Amino acid sequence: MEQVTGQGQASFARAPGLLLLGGAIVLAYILLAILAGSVSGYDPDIIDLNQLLQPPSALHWFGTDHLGRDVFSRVIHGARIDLYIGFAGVIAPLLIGTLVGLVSGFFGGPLDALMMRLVDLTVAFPFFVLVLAIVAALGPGVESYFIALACVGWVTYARIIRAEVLVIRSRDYIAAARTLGLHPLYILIRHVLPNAISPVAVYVMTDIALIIVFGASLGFLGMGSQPPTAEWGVMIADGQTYISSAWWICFFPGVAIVLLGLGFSFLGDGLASLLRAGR
Amino acid sequence: MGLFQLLIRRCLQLVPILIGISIVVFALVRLTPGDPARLLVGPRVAEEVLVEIRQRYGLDQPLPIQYARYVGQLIIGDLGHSFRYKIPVSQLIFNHLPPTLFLVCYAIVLTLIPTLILATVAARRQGQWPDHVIRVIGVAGMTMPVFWLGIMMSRLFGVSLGWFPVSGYGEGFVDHLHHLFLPAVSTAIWVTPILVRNLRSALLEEMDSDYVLAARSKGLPEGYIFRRHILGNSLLPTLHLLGVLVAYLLGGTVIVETVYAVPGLGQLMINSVLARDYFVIQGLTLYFALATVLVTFAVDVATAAIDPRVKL
Amino acid sequence: TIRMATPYKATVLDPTKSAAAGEIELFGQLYARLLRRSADGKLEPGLAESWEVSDDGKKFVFRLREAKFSDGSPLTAADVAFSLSRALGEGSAYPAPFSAIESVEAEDERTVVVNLKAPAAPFLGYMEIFNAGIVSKADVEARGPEKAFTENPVTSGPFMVKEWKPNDRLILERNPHYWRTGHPKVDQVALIEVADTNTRIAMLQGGEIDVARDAPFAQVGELDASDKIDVPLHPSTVIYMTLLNHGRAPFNDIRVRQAAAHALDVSALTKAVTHGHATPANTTLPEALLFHHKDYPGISQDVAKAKALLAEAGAPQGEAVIMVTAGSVLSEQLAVLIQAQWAAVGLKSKIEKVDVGLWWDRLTTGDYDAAPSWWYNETEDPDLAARWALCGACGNKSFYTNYNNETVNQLTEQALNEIDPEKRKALYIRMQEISTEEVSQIPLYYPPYTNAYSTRVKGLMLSPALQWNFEDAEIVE
Amino acid sequence: MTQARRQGSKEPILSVTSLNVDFATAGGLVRAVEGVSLDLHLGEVLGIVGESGSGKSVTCRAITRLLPLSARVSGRILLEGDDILALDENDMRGIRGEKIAMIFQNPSTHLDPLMRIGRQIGEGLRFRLGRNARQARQEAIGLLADVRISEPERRVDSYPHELSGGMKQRAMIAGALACQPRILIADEPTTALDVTVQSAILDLLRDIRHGRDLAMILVSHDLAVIAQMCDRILVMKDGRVVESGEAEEVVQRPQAAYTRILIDSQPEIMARRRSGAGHRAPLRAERPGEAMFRIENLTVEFSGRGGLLSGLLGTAAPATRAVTDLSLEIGHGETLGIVGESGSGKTTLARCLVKLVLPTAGRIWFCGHPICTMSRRDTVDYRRRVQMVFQNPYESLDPRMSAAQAIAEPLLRHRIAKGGAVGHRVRELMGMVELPVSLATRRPRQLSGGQCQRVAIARALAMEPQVLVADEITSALDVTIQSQILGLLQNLRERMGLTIILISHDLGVVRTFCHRAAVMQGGRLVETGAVEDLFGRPGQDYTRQLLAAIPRMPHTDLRGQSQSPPAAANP
Ligand SMILES: Nc1ncnc2c1ncn2[C@@H]1O[C@H](COP(=O)(O)OP(=O)(O)OP(=O)(O)O)[C@@H](O)[C@H]1O
Ligand SMILES: Nc1ncnc2c1ncn2[C@@H]1O[C@H](COP(=O)(O)OP(=O)(O)OP(=O)(O)O)[C@@H](O)[C@H]1O
Ligand SMILES: [Mg+2]
Ligand SMILES: [Mg+2]
Repeated sequence: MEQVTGQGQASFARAPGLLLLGGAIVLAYILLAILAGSVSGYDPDIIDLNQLLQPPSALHWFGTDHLGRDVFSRVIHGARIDLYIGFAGVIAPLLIGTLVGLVSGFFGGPLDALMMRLVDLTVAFPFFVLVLAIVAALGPGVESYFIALACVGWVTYARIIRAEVLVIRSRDYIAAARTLGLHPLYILIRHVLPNAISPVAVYVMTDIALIIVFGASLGFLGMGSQPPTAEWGVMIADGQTYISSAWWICFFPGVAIVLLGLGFSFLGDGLASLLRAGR
Repeated sequence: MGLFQLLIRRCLQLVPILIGISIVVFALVRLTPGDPARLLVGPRVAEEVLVEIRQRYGLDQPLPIQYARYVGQLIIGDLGHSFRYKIPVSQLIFNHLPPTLFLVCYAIVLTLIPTLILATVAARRQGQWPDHVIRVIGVAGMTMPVFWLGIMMSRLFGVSLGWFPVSGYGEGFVDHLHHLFLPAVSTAIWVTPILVRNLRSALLEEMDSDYVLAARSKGLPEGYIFRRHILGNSLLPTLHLLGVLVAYLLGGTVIVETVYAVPGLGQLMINSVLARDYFVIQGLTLYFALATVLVTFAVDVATAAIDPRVKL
Repeated sequence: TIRMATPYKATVLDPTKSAAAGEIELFGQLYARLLRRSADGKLEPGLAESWEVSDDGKKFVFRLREAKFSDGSPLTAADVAFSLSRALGEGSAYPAPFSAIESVEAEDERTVVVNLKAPAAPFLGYMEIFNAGIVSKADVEARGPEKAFTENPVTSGPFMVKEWKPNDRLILERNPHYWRTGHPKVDQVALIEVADTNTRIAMLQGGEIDVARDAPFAQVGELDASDKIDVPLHPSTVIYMTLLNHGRAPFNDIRVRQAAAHALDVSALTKAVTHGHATPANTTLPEALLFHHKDYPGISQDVAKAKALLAEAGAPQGEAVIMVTAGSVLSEQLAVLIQAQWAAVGLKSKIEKVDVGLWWDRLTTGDYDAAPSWWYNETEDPDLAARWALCGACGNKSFYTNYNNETVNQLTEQALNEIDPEKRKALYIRMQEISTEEVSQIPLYYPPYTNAYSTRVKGLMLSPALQWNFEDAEIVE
Repeated sequence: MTQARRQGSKEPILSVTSLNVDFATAGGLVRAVEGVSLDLHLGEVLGIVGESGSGKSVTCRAITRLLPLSARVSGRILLEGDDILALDENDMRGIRGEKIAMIFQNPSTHLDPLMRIGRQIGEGLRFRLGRNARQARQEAIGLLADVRISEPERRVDSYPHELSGGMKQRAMIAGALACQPRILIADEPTTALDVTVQSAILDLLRDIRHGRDLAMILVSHDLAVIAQMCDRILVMKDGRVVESGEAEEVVQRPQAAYTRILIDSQPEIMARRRSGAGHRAPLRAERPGEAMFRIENLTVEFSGRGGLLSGLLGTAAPATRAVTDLSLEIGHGETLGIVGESGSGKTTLARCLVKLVLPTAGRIWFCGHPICTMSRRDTVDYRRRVQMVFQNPYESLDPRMSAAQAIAEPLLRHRIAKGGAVGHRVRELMGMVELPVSLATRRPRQLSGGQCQRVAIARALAMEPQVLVADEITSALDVTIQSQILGLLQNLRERMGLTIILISHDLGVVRTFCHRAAVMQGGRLVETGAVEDLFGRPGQDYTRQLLAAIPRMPHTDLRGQSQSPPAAANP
């Protein structure tokens, strides 16, 4: 007697695996962030001008940077600020974008046209002007970054989810829900959203990683974290002049971001396959 | 309704938005601290000089009057002059447009094919090693800051191997291809993984749908089923994501342009913002709006072309 | 062709319309001046063959040599008078050097007379600086100042504009009518604007350019070690310092300022930031200027004293704001170091990174406590430097620090009119002593230029006062 | 001699031995098929009948190895001596399409929404038989004509969503027949077809079977169809085969108890036994005043879409008229049957009634209120009173909601039941439609066609509507459950005065269950009248054709029946 199971394995059997792996990685980071103080051994901001640019050693596992700070403890402490940036930065765009995409795609008509032109406008809006204005108004810092992101980042979510909704709304189960006299908003939340969310679930995890990286790229506008905060993106940016002489300054924060990105990637895919299996 | 009429309608819908965006941008840039006059002539100038410059450009007028003037100019098709360069904004934009356009198209070309291939492989080998390899490389590519990647690539392909120039735009098509290769690749390296992740997920979603089953029941080759049935149905969300990304890229890939010294719109924008070159910022904003509408329109047309259930 | 990548932008070609670094370096290539400096920094005849000074030092008579503009038209005294009047008159970006001038007259075709309000020691030197360049009166009047300087300006210097792509590059080609026959030796100079340091270095290493302006200190050693690249570390008039806002607490209190200065280990800090390539600063004026007070000990690190001073002043409330321009790596590093060393003596501070525009706004409105920054002087004479950085009555509140010491203000004016170099020296030394003692700013270090040159280029250098000698440089293959 | 006997000595082309199929579900492994064995010979038609949810579809899919990933299959399936379960995907692909083709039970989801149906039909031709695009298209048109789709040249370029339920089903059949398979597995291929088309399709299958020695497995709830078409019959219940044998034998002398019930509950038979109208409550005295529904000059058009290029050139395809100038009244408590050709606009009419499709012209009144101009609040109220069961129940259920959730939703949202009463009511409703409680947590994908259908019915009934618009509610149900559901509806009709609009292809059901019937063709109302009149003295040609095409249970010579060509020639 043989066992034959379609091709490959059942996708929902795999979902928890990916989710677990991704969750474990992200959780590990969260733990590191919480316990940063006791794990790292050095104060991340302590400057030691006698220990500039030391290569990795038993004393300094990841070496020291151009100001003699311990890269290992900076990487560890970086988890704190970077997780914060990632999560806090994604939340508003996610919520706003999802809402706009849902409503716009579902109700269509003039509302949709209006919303989509608003999306166009937002995409077209000069981001740097926005950033400057926000920084000028609120002062430099990560919070300004979040606000700038919230103003702009939702667009992507809105477009993605709207594309899904446009197809879903013509399905019979939505028609059926209508004939049940259910409130359109309820239909939107209960029937449309769960069926449209999976690309968003994947993108949001990508987005978190992008937000962390992008923050560093905006440093030149006074955006993102302020020195001397240990933040991976900034550490990499600072280290770029030392690429040939002190690779470790960029390398370890880079690895930290990649690993975290992987964690989120697993999480996103796991979530998506869970959603798939939920059908 | 013909496509062309639709496009016209889109552009008409754009008009109020343009007005809105121009007012907001106008107000924002002017309310943001930072004196264009000082940035224009260097730090060591005397206060009187600054006053004189502000007067000359009408910056001392109340905002509504300044705006009215600006709109008056716009109506006769004049985007104004750059404070810094004293040349028409339209000319400045026109000069910086080709590199950006070229770069974006180049990057898209370099993105699309790998995206399709990688997403396909990842989806079909879901959970197997090719999937994981693609994921790891993708995440690395995505999370690698562009400025860092730029340095590495310049060093490797520009300095050590000498295969590609590390800066500039070049003269003539082939030269553009050569010069913009590294910038385009650097862009593709972070755009591709984003698209791959999304496409992969959508592919998986469609792969166990009933019509795929039906296609299998006809004994069609897997490759064909994939291309004709699964891909088309999965493409929409990714297409929209691509649309947004392209729209952003058309606004100038600031960092890539900076790292590879490509004289594109992104650089122009950031420099103008830093220098508070108001009219350039505003002119660029109008351009962005137009570019965005065109891209969105293209995506919407493509959506309707792919999916008959979606009406334009 | 000599190709140079520089972070400084060329935005205007009118010599009177800007005093920003990119233009300062450029104007000299386009517009010849009455005097010029030799390779060793001596003043020598330029467009003026010779000159005479009246005994009271208030009247200068310049004899012009036979010279032509790039369009072939003759360069006359009228052009000189026209140009100098523009430079000192309304609409000039930087009239300060010419403030002593009462009138400029063309006596005849060849003779220019300059009358001063009072004798001014640095005056001759000012006839050499970037905005004293001579432009064609006929052309400017014919085309109007906007057009004349955007489309193919008529130049008098070694080069003329071949192609200008604003915000990208400026290509200069040799001016066949330049008065120094045989110069320039190269046909073209391309000034390419490249904001990113690493890109400039990569371009140089990849052979795409011949000169990279401002290599990072971290890479100087490595670059110099390459046999294709030289980094000669020529002296500059640049000084890195920290501005302190005297206009508000805590730094309105001299004890806190002194504590802040004593808290810093300037030489360690210099070494860390510049990898030992710069000299720690001992006074408030740049080292490369005339009359720099070489032997002055400066304020040395003394943590105990700093703490004592702070205690005496009463511990400052809150955190001092250290404002830095975003994108300036060095300033940011300095800020971090300063913050740490201040913290060690109990002076709390936080760093705020803002973009250049905002930085200037906040600086001029006094919305900061400390601001690590840098400046340079366009001449080697300290007059303008003192007016800029030390004088509280010269229009910019001592670099917007609100430092205002009557004595220093008086000394500034006195030194301008004093002709005797020895006496001038004494005046400037006093000014340096007073201002350093009172911690008008905290001087940090005097960096050299870190321009990196391909070995293809011979004889090219940047003078301390930011003038290139492209006309003397050659390409050797 | 039947075909089977002629070939009896030969090896069967397909032989299934003790097939077991389990599904991994949230609640553990669920056995769907247990120990099923069957043999199929060339030129033979094997009928599978059985209770809804008894594993018919699963068995069929197991044979083509197209079960979902959560399925565990064991047993042996030999195709010409090769064990299919041991083949790899590549070899399997060689088998599918040419050797075994499958018609799925649920045509609408089995068609790619983005591909024109002509292409979908032609795909097999191009890849299996190497036709080029033009040839494939031509053949697709031919096939569409074979399955009686009118205007095949136009329809070949339609997208699935532009087709009616029956058209999709026929497109599906055409696609399966395209590559001239040796074995055809047809899972309820005619549920959405009206009797005329159905008989044409059955004729077509019969012709192919004779012409090409096709072996066929036919799953159907329609015993008459099975009896007409099949040589042998397999009766399934609860995943097991309860009886199998020669068709004649099984029909005439059913052995298993279940088979007997099955045959007995055949509505036609029932109707005959119960002297016509007995089953149907007489319509209560006409209530005075307004009719429940008054439809006046209803016209519905769907804008055509001729692809992007033609859109560009301004030559978009002409609009499709689904309903043309239709006027009709439906009284309180009345049961109106709507019958008619597939694609004649029945579903469109139904969708108009529940405000899912807005009429292009014409008006509809509900109890004197025009429904098209109702306010939002009135609409909610209206929808509480008028419920619809969709033609394709599977599509009408949210893929993420379990059966119980789907049924509970209206209860909760409209506060029809509260707290613990909800669960109770859900179970009650499931019981009413004969759904085992064990299916409560299943999602639509994990249910059989008939089970989905019943979930949809229960959901509609949960609203306690005054009007039920039922689009083909019986087609996916076996006769026993069918008669139970009809009994339930009748009960409701009698107790609560439920008005029912029943769209059905099953004229037997309409005749026994409805008071009045309306016949539609090409979007127009051809004829309406009391069923007795209509069925007894049809006034229109089309109605007569319909009646003539009703498949009947053979009572006498089965052999003669199955070999005589058109069923329409029957008395
Ligand atoms: N993916 C699945 N997961 C779990 N159970 C399933 C799945 N698919 C089918 N089943 C169950 O298997 C049983 C047999 O289903 P099948 O579809 O074969 O029924 P059927 O005989 O075709 O019924 P119908 O006449 O209603 O179509 C049903 O009880 C059904 O609920
Ligand atoms: N969305 C649509 N776009 C275009 N044409 C449509 C659309 N929906 C239905 N039609 C067309 O309208 C006509 C009537 O379809 P309808 O679904 O009402 O038929 P039906 O009577 O229910 O048929 P069946 O018995 O096969 O379900 C058909 O020709 C169909 O192709
Ligand atoms: Mg079934
Ligand atoms: Mg229908």
